[in-house]
Amino acid sequence: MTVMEQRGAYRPSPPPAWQPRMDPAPLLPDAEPYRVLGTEATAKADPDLLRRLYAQLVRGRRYNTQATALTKQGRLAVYPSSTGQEACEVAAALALEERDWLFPSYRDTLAVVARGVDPVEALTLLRGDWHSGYDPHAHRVAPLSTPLATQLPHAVGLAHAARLKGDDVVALALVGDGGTSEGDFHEALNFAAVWQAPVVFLVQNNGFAISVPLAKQTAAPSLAHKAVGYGMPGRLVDGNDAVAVHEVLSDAVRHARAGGGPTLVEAVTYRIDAHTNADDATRYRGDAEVEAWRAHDPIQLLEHELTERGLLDEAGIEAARKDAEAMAASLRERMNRDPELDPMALFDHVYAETTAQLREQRALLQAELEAEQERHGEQEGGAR
Amino acid sequence: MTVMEQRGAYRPSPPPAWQPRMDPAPLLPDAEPYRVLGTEATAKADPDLLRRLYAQLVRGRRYNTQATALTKQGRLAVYPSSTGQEACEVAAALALEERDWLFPSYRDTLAVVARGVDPVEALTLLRGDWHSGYDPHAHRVAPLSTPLATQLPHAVGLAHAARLKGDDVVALALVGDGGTSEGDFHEALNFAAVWQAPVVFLVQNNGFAISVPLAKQTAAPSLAHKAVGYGMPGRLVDGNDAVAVHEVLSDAVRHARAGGGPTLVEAVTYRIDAHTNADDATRYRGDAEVEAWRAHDPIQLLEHELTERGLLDEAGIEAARKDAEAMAASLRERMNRDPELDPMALFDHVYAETTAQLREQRALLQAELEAEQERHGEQEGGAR
Amino acid sequence: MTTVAVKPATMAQALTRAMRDAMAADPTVHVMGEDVGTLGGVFRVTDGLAKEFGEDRCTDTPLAEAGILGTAVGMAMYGLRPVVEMQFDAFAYPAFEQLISHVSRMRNRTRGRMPLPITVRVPYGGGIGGVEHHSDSSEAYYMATPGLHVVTPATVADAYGLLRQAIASDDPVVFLEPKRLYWSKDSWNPDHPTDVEPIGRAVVRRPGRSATLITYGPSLPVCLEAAEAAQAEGWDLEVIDLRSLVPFDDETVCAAVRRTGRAVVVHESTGFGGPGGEIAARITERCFHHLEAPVLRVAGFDIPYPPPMLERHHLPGVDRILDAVARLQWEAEG
Amino acid sequence: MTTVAVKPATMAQALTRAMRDAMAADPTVHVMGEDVGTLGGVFRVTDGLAKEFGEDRCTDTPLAEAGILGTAVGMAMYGLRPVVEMQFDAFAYPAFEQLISHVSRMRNRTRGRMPLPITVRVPYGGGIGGVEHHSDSSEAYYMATPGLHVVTPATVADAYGLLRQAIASDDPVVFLEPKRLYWSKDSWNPDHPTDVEPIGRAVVRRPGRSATLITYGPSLPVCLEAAEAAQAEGWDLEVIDLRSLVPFDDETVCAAVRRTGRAVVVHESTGFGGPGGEIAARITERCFHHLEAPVLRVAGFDIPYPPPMLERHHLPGVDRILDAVARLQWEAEG
Ligand SMILES: Cc1ncc(C[n+]2csc(CCOP(=O)(O)OP(=O)(O)O)c2C)c(N)n1
Ligand SMILES: Cc1ncc(C[n+]2csc(CCOP(=O)(O)OP(=O)(O)O)c2C)c(N)n1
Ligand SMILES: [Mg+2]
Ligand SMILES: [Mg+2]
Repeated sequence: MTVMEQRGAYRPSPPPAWQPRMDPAPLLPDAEPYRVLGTEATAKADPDLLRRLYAQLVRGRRYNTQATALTKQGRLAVYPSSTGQEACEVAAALALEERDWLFPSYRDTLAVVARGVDPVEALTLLRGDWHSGYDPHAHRVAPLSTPLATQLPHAVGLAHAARLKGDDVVALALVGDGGTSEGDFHEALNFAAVWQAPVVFLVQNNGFAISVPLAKQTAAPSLAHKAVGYGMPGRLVDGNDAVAVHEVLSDAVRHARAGGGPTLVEAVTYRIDAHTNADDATRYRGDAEVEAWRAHDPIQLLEHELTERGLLDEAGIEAARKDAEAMAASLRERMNRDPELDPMALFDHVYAETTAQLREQRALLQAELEAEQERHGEQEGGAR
Repeated sequence: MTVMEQRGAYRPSPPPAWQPRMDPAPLLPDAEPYRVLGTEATAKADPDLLRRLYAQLVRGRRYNTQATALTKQGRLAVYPSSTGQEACEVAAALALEERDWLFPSYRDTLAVVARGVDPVEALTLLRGDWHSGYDPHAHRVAPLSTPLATQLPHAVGLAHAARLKGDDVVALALVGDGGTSEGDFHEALNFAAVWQAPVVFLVQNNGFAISVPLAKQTAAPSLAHKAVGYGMPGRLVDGNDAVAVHEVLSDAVRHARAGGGPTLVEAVTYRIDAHTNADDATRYRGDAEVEAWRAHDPIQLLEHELTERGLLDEAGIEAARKDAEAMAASLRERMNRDPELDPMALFDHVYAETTAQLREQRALLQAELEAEQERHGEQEGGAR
Repeated sequence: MTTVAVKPATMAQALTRAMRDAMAADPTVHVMGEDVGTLGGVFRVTDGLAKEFGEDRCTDTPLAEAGILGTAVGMAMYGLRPVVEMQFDAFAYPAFEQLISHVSRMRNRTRGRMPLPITVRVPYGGGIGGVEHHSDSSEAYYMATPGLHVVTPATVADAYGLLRQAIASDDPVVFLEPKRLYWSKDSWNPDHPTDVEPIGRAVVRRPGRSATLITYGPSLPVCLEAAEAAQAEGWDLEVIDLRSLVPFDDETVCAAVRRTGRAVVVHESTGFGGPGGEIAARITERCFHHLEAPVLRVAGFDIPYPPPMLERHHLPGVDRILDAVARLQWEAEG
Repeated sequence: MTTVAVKPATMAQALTRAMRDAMAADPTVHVMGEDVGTLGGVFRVTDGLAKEFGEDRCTDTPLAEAGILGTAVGMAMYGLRPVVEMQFDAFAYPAFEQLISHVSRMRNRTRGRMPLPITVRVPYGGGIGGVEHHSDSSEAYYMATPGLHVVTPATVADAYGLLRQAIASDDPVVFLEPKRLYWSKDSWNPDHPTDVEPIGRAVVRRPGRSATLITYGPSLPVCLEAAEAAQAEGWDLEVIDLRSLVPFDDETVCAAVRRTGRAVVVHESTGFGGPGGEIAARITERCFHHLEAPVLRVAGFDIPYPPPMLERHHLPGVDRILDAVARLQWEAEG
């Protein structure tokens, strides 16, 4: 049948499938990052929460400096510091209930620790004795994800599965500004919105992906503006304002738990340190920028607020500091012990049940190690 | 240095990096798809263009029915019809200048043909005698892309390269509603916006990705709303209104050529036929929906307009029909000839210079074919 | 394992039934992919599952393979057993990073604490007249990725049995379904449907004394046909169906080769860097002094998969296999 | 080819110089990737290029590997010669679909009309104490993909010469850079910097009569060390540097193996499904009657790449190579 034979009704109206769809306005972020500290909203904040956040921020900063120090002592292979981003890291951990799940990216050991994972176990990957050090199920924290943005679909799948099972569990997934450029970011957010999965995405926009500044990463008005393209709300928050981040994340978590679906949160913050200890940030950014951000330090912002409101005095500051020092001392001490290494473990977890091939290879390595030991023994014996 | 030692200035202002950025409002699409036919805007349309579009639509529909018929005759391995989407296909081709490039997806042979490629060459992939039948450089049409959305970064790269070379060339890339879910869609649009590449993305939202309806593909207010997340304008258009699609694409092409960067256009249309001849659409959609869309047929919409305005009479309709029939007859006739097949060509274009390995394998096949021919000869000889 | 042949079915039907039975037996089994729900898959292999178990158990996903596999990882983390369908071989490539960097490594990464019991079903191979990107044999990529099981049935009974085993496995399994055998019919016993050898065991499909053909999936019927034809030439060919490329059954394969002293590996995948290299090398390492001739390979050419009108020249056929058998240095015997 | 050694440089420096010289000689050469511009790459291999040639010629891209390779395809379509850097081996996986479905096939797809002269630089392999995902040996994936050249230098002179050749090639080249040799120093002649064998030729790095070690990239220095150590055991080992896995130099390899009658293939990549299988299989096919022993393989274990503190157990070292040499059935000789 050709067209000509199909004449008849003709409808110069909007295309039939077109129904006015969701109003995009509520999905768009505010023009400015949401802040609490230094604004009127601060009065409403729960003093207990503020103090908890403060203590955690101080601990968090100390954790960052201690871990960085451990790289210099050769105790960590590498450390991507979250100095300057402690408000995001801590708020992410504190916004979750115990039954919820956290999906960290490689920079987020602090969030992992703040969630309750033993710092030594959180640092296993970066020390290099194994890939992931903690039991993900113990604290409901996924392994640190090195391939950027790949953890986001995991968070969506887990949240979706929990919902299918009838559990009111929320997943919070962390990603960097650079990670938003990956295809996996897009696919994860799309699946989340289509499935209305109870998941919250927190982008820590710290200005850089290694050396690449945000302007080379995206031309969007903000990263939070990506949300509308998936049909979920986008929220923009001052990432150095721990109270604001905590509030925005808690709202998003509550919303997700109540069946309202996913939210994309962009926290505007700054990576004060170099990308990792191995990086030289002076190659791609100036001191002035760093200094400007130092003056917007998340700990000082909160400390100022607490002191102003009479919720914190010198004794309180000192107590927080002492607590942080104790944590650092314990971490230092434990990290200075050599980890126990078992080369045979290389074969133990590749499959649920090992294969004939791996058994052969295991035996080969075993024999090599025995020969090595024998040689050592002989040498030592000879030396005596 | 611990936090405590860093006290000093403190700035409870917006985060330092935060400057008010691009206003998102101009990037957002209209609430309803843009239309020309049946509205006042129609008066401004160029009669010549309308007639050209009409003739091409009629040809396009005939091309679709002819190609579908060829599958039944075993002359095409498969045909993904664009019946119902001719307005998009034709407008895409006509919105481009000769020096511009078209990046079609697997469904877009009609756009390829409308751009000037020989229909037989455009159908090579679907006939199965080779992968891509035409010389991409001859008409500046990239090969049909089967892996969905993968052609989008190609379009961005080509447009970017042209701009770097100082050529005012624009690339127009086609993708389906389903294809927007792929990571490559995201990455391509992001690169395009960051590079301000002269590229236009046309999403033909035809309601389905094989059997999956749009509602399972995205929760966004519209696909055009994705644009703001990349920092480019998103435009929504009635994809069955050839004049509207042509106008929106032409504007976007002009904008890109003038250095204004990329645009995302969503054309709301409908796949009237099944996914391909091999698909059974009754498994996943009802007749009523299809009928509603038939009443919004792109050809009839335009034909009605032209007749109303006295730009088309029965003779004109007949002329268009005859032209289309002639094209179909020639296509049929040429497709009914067996293509020339050269098995040895399998080895000729894998590398610029063949390898020793491929030479060996070529010789093996050559010997096999000779043996085959000998056997045939013997059998025929024996039969005589 | 003896199977009483009672009921003919196609391989596609056996696969459907395997998923159906797995879903009925275990509420944590979820099927997901493009068009697997309402449509029942482009090959109809998931036909009826959405109807019987609901769309939450058999889900049409958005069109994004990395997203499909990536969300399946998350679902598996929460205790589900996702069965993921990749629509065609070449459309599994976008999911490569998820497969290599996560699916294959999560158990090892977490010292066994976070296994990922995911089955990734991939219709693979050519011979169906498919246009570009619809006929790839991608098994070499999967074989080279430690942490994955790579399984491929060649018979209707194995289609059922191996898929049930794959879904039940606590390890991720790449389950390669030979497209051109989807419609192959065979008798099998639906009352003892899992009565097949376990994943990891190869099976002698045809005993023989002259030489051993080692193959899997789509090439098994071709090898059996070649073995029949070889009788006319005086060769009694043994045919081994590997069934599982990982783990690899060295024992069965080497026992056979030691018996016959000659072997040809046959597969559709390109030869260079393909599975045959590994197989030939390991046989040679293990059976060198039993070999009367080098282990030869009959494989697809080292070219991108051809357009449908030329694919027959690429695919290993009976003649090419017999030519290889003829090159097994028989004169050396005499 | 004789190279007058005059100026010591690291492999990283030679690679930088190769790109610099290629960019100076040909305005269509563009370098792109993550952090390649201002930073000069995380390994500093692109150091100075953005400064000398501007950011349009050496471009910091957004963080998306499929996007990087996909836009490079488009740039190549328009006549440019993109040199793409993947930051680490495992971070090339997101670009797999673009590589397999387009980069490797575009020439063939278009009957030669649309070649894609793209060089994909991939720092690969372990031994640098890298954490997970930073030490993969992914060459098996690339080898199994027809349409790609797969090249890997092991010496400073080759780093320069092969990269110049790769960039000049009209075919796509996956250029694998052994990370742990980046800082290896060697003397080379900057006045005849391209004075190396062409892509596709293997080179005998050490002649020997007892057995042939066949290797490439990161394992070459280990093999040379093993050959030195073997002298004490009375073995005079030959060492072949393949340089190019695709195309493969059967001629040089087989000539060597025919001479020595014994061979061991050595690489870091996992053994199963790794390059060694292909290499051993093709040697055996071609040199069966010259072999005194099966071609053996020394490779990484069939496990995900280990954490840094355990990687030394995984990497083929001198002892493991010598153990393999010892298993080459020397007794058979006597
Ligand atoms: C898929 C992938 N590509 C590249 C890398 C290498 N890489 C590690 S961190 C990094 C930058 C990440 O930037 P961003 O997402 O902003 O996170 P941040 O480092 O700022 O926390 C890159 C490119 C990687 N880990 N994964
Ligand atoms: C990467 C990839 N995944 C899956 C497919 C299989 N496939 C072919 S067409 C199609 C649906 C495409 O839908 P859409 O993008 O809306 O385009 P349309 O068919 O409607 O033109 C699918 C899933 C493919 N070609 N490529
Ligand atoms: Mg960042
Ligand atoms: Mg569609």
